[in-house]
Amino acid sequence: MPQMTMIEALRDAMDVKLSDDPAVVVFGEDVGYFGGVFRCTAGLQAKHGETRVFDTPINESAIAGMAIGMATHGMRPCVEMQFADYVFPAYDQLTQEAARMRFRSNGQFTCPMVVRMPTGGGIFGGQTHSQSPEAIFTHVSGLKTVIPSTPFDAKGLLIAAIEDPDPVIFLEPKRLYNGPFYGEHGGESVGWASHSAGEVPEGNYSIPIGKADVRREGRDLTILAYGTMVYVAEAAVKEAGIDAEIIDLRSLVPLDLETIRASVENTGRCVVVHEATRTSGFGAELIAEVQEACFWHLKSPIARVAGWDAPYPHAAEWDYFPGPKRVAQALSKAMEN
Amino acid sequence: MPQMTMIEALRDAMDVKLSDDPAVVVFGEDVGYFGGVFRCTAGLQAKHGETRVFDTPINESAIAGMAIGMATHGMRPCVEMQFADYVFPAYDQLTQEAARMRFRSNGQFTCPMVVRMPTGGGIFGGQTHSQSPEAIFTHVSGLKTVIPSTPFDAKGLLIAAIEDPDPVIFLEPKRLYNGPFYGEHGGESVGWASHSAGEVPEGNYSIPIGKADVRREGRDLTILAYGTMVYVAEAAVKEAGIDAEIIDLRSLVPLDLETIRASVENTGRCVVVHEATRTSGFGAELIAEVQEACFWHLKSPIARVAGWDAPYPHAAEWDYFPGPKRVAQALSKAMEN
Amino acid sequence: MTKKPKLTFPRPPARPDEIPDFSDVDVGQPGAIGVPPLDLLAKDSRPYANGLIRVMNSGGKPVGPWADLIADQDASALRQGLRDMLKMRAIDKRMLNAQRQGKTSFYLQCTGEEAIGCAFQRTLQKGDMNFPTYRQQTLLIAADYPLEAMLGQLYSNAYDPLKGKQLPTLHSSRKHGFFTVSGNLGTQYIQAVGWAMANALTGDGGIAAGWIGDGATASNDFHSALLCASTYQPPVVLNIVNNQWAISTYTGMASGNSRTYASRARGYGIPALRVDGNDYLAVAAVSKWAVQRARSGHGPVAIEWFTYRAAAHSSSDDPSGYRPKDEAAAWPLGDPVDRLKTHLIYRGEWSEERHIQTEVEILAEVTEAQKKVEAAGTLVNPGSMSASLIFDGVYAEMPEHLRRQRQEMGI
Amino acid sequence: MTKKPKLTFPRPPARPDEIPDFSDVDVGQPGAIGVPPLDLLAKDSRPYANGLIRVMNSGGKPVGPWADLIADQDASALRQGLRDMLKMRAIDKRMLNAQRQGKTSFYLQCTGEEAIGCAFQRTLQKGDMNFPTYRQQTLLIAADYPLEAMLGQLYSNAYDPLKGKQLPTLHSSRKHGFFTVSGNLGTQYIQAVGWAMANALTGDGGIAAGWIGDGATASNDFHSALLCASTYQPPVVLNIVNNQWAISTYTGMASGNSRTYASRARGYGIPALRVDGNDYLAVAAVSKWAVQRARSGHGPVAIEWFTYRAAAHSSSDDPSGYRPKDEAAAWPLGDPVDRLKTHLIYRGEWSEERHIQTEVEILAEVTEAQKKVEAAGTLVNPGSMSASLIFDGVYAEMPEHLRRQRQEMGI
Ligand SMILES: Cc1ncc(C[n+]2csc(CCOP(=O)(O)OP(=O)(O)O)c2C)c(N)n1
Ligand SMILES: Cc1ncc(C[n+]2csc(CCOP(=O)(O)OP(=O)(O)O)c2C)c(N)n1
Ligand SMILES: [Mg+2]
Ligand SMILES: [Mg+2]
Repeated sequence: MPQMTMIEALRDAMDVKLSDDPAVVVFGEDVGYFGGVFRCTAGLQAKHGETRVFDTPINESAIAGMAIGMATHGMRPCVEMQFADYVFPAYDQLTQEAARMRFRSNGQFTCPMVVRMPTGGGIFGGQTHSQSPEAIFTHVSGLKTVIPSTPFDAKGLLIAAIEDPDPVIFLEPKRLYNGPFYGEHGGESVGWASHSAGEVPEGNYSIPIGKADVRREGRDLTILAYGTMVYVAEAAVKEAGIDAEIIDLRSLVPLDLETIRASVENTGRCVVVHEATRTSGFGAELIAEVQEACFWHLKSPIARVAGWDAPYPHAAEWDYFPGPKRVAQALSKAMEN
Repeated sequence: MPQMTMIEALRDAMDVKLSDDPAVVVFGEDVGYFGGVFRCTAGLQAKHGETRVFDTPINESAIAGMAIGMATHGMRPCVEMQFADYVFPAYDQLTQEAARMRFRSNGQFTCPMVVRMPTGGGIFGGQTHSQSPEAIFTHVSGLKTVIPSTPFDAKGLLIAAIEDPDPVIFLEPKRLYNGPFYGEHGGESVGWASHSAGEVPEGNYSIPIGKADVRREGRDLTILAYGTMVYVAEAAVKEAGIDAEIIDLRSLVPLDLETIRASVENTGRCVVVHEATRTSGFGAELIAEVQEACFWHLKSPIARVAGWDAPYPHAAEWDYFPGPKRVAQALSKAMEN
Repeated sequence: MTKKPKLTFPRPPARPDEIPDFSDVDVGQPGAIGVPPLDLLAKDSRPYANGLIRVMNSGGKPVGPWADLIADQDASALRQGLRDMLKMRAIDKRMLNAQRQGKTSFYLQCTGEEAIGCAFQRTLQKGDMNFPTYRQQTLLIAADYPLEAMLGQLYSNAYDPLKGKQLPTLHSSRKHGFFTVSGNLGTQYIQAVGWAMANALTGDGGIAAGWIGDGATASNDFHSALLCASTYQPPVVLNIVNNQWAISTYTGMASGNSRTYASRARGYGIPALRVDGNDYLAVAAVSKWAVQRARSGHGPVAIEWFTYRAAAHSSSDDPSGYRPKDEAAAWPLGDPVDRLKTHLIYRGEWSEERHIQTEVEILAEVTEAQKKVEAAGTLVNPGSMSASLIFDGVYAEMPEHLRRQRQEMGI
Repeated sequence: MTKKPKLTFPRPPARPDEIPDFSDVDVGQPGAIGVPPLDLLAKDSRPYANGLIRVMNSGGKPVGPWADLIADQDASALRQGLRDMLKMRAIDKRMLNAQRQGKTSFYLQCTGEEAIGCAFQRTLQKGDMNFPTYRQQTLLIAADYPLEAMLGQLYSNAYDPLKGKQLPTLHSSRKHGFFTVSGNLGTQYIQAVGWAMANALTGDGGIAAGWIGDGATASNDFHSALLCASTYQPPVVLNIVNNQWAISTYTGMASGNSRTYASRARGYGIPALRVDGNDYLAVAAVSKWAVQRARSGHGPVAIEWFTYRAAAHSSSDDPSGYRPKDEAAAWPLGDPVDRLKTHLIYRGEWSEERHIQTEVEILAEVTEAQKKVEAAGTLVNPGSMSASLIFDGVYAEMPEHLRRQRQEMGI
């Protein structure tokens, strides 16, 4: 099976869909000729032509608005926001328009579109190239929010997202583009080439949106994570020496509550991890759901480890990033009771 | 003491600050000559002049952006978004700019400004005149988010917000503009004139941002609510016949966790109520904090009653609105264990 | 020449207690402006963008080259136009009344602006798509949208094609080329551009028409629409309905120092025209030209329809608080119904008697439909909308959490 | 003339393996365009917005009325300008190097655009405020911003006035009239308008200057800035730096069918001028005119500075992937340093020798400062930024939840 980085896997997903379905178009800032600042669309314009893969002016709400016009017409746009930090001008179009089309027109107009964006920190990008805005999308009914953590999942989920009849926010943990990241800034960098999840089948396959993946089975505690934090959780589990179950959510909305519930009922303990700022982050939603679903099984409070409630600070990035040490501490503390 | 509606109380707060402080300016769509579609600024332009109170073009990000320019210069703009549903185009300016100025300039530029907006449903406004977007602001560090439930609080909090050195999102529950609303669509409408909280002192007074108000003392259960839901909670408590403590949060960020903790430690039960859609709503944050702070005191799972995860449906508004019946059910259920 | 910097605050020509004053409005002369070639460039469109294209003179006689462009329109087509406008007016009258009686929560008239949507729509083909605002119900009327559907939505009852999910007046009918109206101003404008791009990419032969009010030209989406239309050159007609007011705010707040909205569009490199929107013949002629231009691959075009919002902004609004009561009557370009009527009479194809008779007939038709539709329920007498519909259509397939919530609701 | 609607996709004049081609760029003639009155109106600004204001001819001789406007600038002021530009160039050189050595995470040059910020800044007064992008470091240089502060931020060390909170290159210095640069394109443009409104409302005598790149003119805030400036007429100079590229995207993507960015601004009713940004004298002259206009109460003005981004977009970018390697050399308007040098030599106030000597001196000054600042830490050798600073300055007063988080961090 071919070995791919996450960038290659995403590109392959778009390539497959561009080849499969003439309704698919790909566009965004620097996405066409150049192939994207992270190279996710490199070669696609040369292969599929300028009418299928093209550049746009620097206006994120225009990108979203054009995509909505095309999607309601019947096409399947898959657009890129250069960084998740730049999606905010498009927030109105995405949440008040794309998300609402089907409902407000009683099904006359629907909006099958994907909005890809690199998310998360750890690349010394400062406050405007590091943010994780998933929670402002998970709050919005009508949107699905997806975030892969492996090349295999990235391709399968992106194909599923493009084929989905509804708008999908597709977050790409940029720290995982080239390899897994275990949260140690100074640590050795490993590429996807030497990781089993870097094996990516050719052609069309998809991973259903809404199914979590149990990345590690364990009996003592359940860790809920997604994106980069899945690896940080793995590192923390090693560090703390606790037999934790790690669930990679993959899809935040819809959420695979069944998998979560089964695990927490079993372990009785739960730690939630994300990189976004803590207050009103998606971790809050997870805790709310878990405590409601599993209250009588809980042996200790559900803990969350998250980005501090501050802008991503350029120089203090590694004090900000919720690394394995902080997660390990939370694990140990959760085991105290 | 004068008796005021919430509209009059808000107007009075702006009037006081416009008189007090030459740096204060008030602007927004239809805010100047006409005095706002909800009349909150009626008469202020005539009294203070066009350079202090003025109309704007219909562009919410421009309103926010101009306010930021003025605030960083040293003025204290208090601007209106005509409906909270129309704040989304300004989301980028508010969250990436206003909220970040102080931090990113290391204190050289600061942003004392207030963004007022009518929020919530119950006026047959359909999906674009009814939304409650507080959670997309509470997630953003650097912003404060405030929501009064009485004329007295509205004036005191708005003055505090205008005097605050940082940007404040000021949500005004439009269903409370003219009187308390207990959640029964068909119910008798009561005005503020006959309610004790309609008594509003003249002149300058303020209510500290970050202090909750215990609206009803009780021993069996704690209800966390804000805005319109405070009254719905009151009605539900009557309906369920439970001795619940009702806490009106008033400020979501910063949150008065001490008051909440003291209450829940006492009652051992907690129900969280809001009108915004459930998933990733501010209720999730409340539950996350309460279960962490009070885990060992909890006798039953923390419940939340919230808007369904759907757009506000025009005709089915009263099936959507989390009314006293739904809240009462949650109270009773919480008492079962 | 040196002075201190001071802000300007655009003001309307008159406030409530003043005398209406449109002396600054230069209405030009009917027939004075020519018909440009279909492949008109922005740089050559200055006279069209800064002038005002008019066809009928005060006696109802069509004059000039734009009149020639639609000389083939026979009287029956124009009588149809008149009937469309009268139907709209009858609906506005009846439904405002219904709102006053508490039978619906909200209503919004388009009085004075009827010619624009009515004449434009009749130039479109099946498959073309309008991206309207709440004030373009005329597009539906002229697309022969069933009265039951329109009124049904206004009453949110069983006749409502949207099943009560959306506000009255925010209609949607894909079949009638009427995109689902948003409550958020401006958003549809860039969507129209995206749709037109899909027209070009799929080669389906259709075009798109964006609609926006003068006030909403201030929105960001106005900018992004003009920008992307200029860049990609899709087949889109970008309509700006300048009715002088945005709720209580005078149009000067959005136009600032620009001469016209058309000239603002021209700055984006899009050819633009400015047209008397109360002149049915001018609207018909320019619409025909613009739609043909877009369809035949000459790219986007912008049209400023110059008109006046004669009624209140909506049923929630009372304009006596911000403008003179009699301002509409002072509008120098008259009333679209009166003017088309005058033209048809001038042409010997209509009479005062037929007009009155037609008004009566149409009002009867609307009233009858209204009675029928009201029988299915109004706000004072609600029909039975199913609460479970709240969870339908949020997604194509209902996800687990919505299923749980529906169960919690007990249905 | 009928064809099927097809989309256009603007393309640069040449791609990597092609020969640079600026034959479509009409550079006009130095001295050909006059100096308008300070109270120039938008409608009268067409020749300025569509033309190109130039002062120096190829021999370095200043010609025409704009030259006369700054005839009072003595040679020492111009030598200062040259030194400013050389200093910027030395910093760019040293710091790109430092980035390549891993001493800082990110760097961004402004090569080829030095004249614009350097000459503009020298026309401002204390109290005026620039709202720059990341590519206007020249404004700081010409405001005599201390090298230690600038380099300190690039290294995020103890010299950093922002204490490591913000990215290198996103500077901020209120004292030097340099607003905190945002990473989000465009946002500063409407803020500049707001600041200028505050200038007018408080009567403090200051003005604001907004800055934006050609690519970012596509942003919504460009629109809202022009709109609000047109409506309220505050004392603001709206600068557009058209350097032909936005990362890999050619300027045609943002300009679409508009002739110039200046003409787009003119569509908003704002008088606009287009200027050779590589001609220090042209920049100095037009800046002087524009700043005086704004300060003396004649309202906003927009200036398109026509230039070329000679370097990569940033240290993360390699332009050989999207444009010919030698495109910069083919730019018809030359290099700003060369041209000012030529002028000073023409004037008998400079020589090749002095130039080389000055370059050496300035490089030495920068290198020395760099060594000093590097001693306080770089990315490979980090200084000790306190982690607790994360919680400082999120709010004026630290709220309880941040205090708890700081405790949790264990500091
Ligand atoms: C984004 C947004 N902001 C504000 C509003 C509130 N609003 C509704 S209609 C209106 C005035 C619109 O005026 P105009 O565009 O001229 O259209 P007209 O009503 O005259 O047809 C306003 C401000 C809104 N619906 N959406
Ligand atoms: C809102 C937003 N979208 C996208 C980006 C990513 N980005 C950074 S610089 C840039 C190109 C800007 O080009 P231009 O405005 O011409 O300025 P220049 O770099 O040429 O000086 C882009 C797309 C951003 N910073 N902000
Ligand atoms: Mg209007
Ligand atoms: Mg550029």
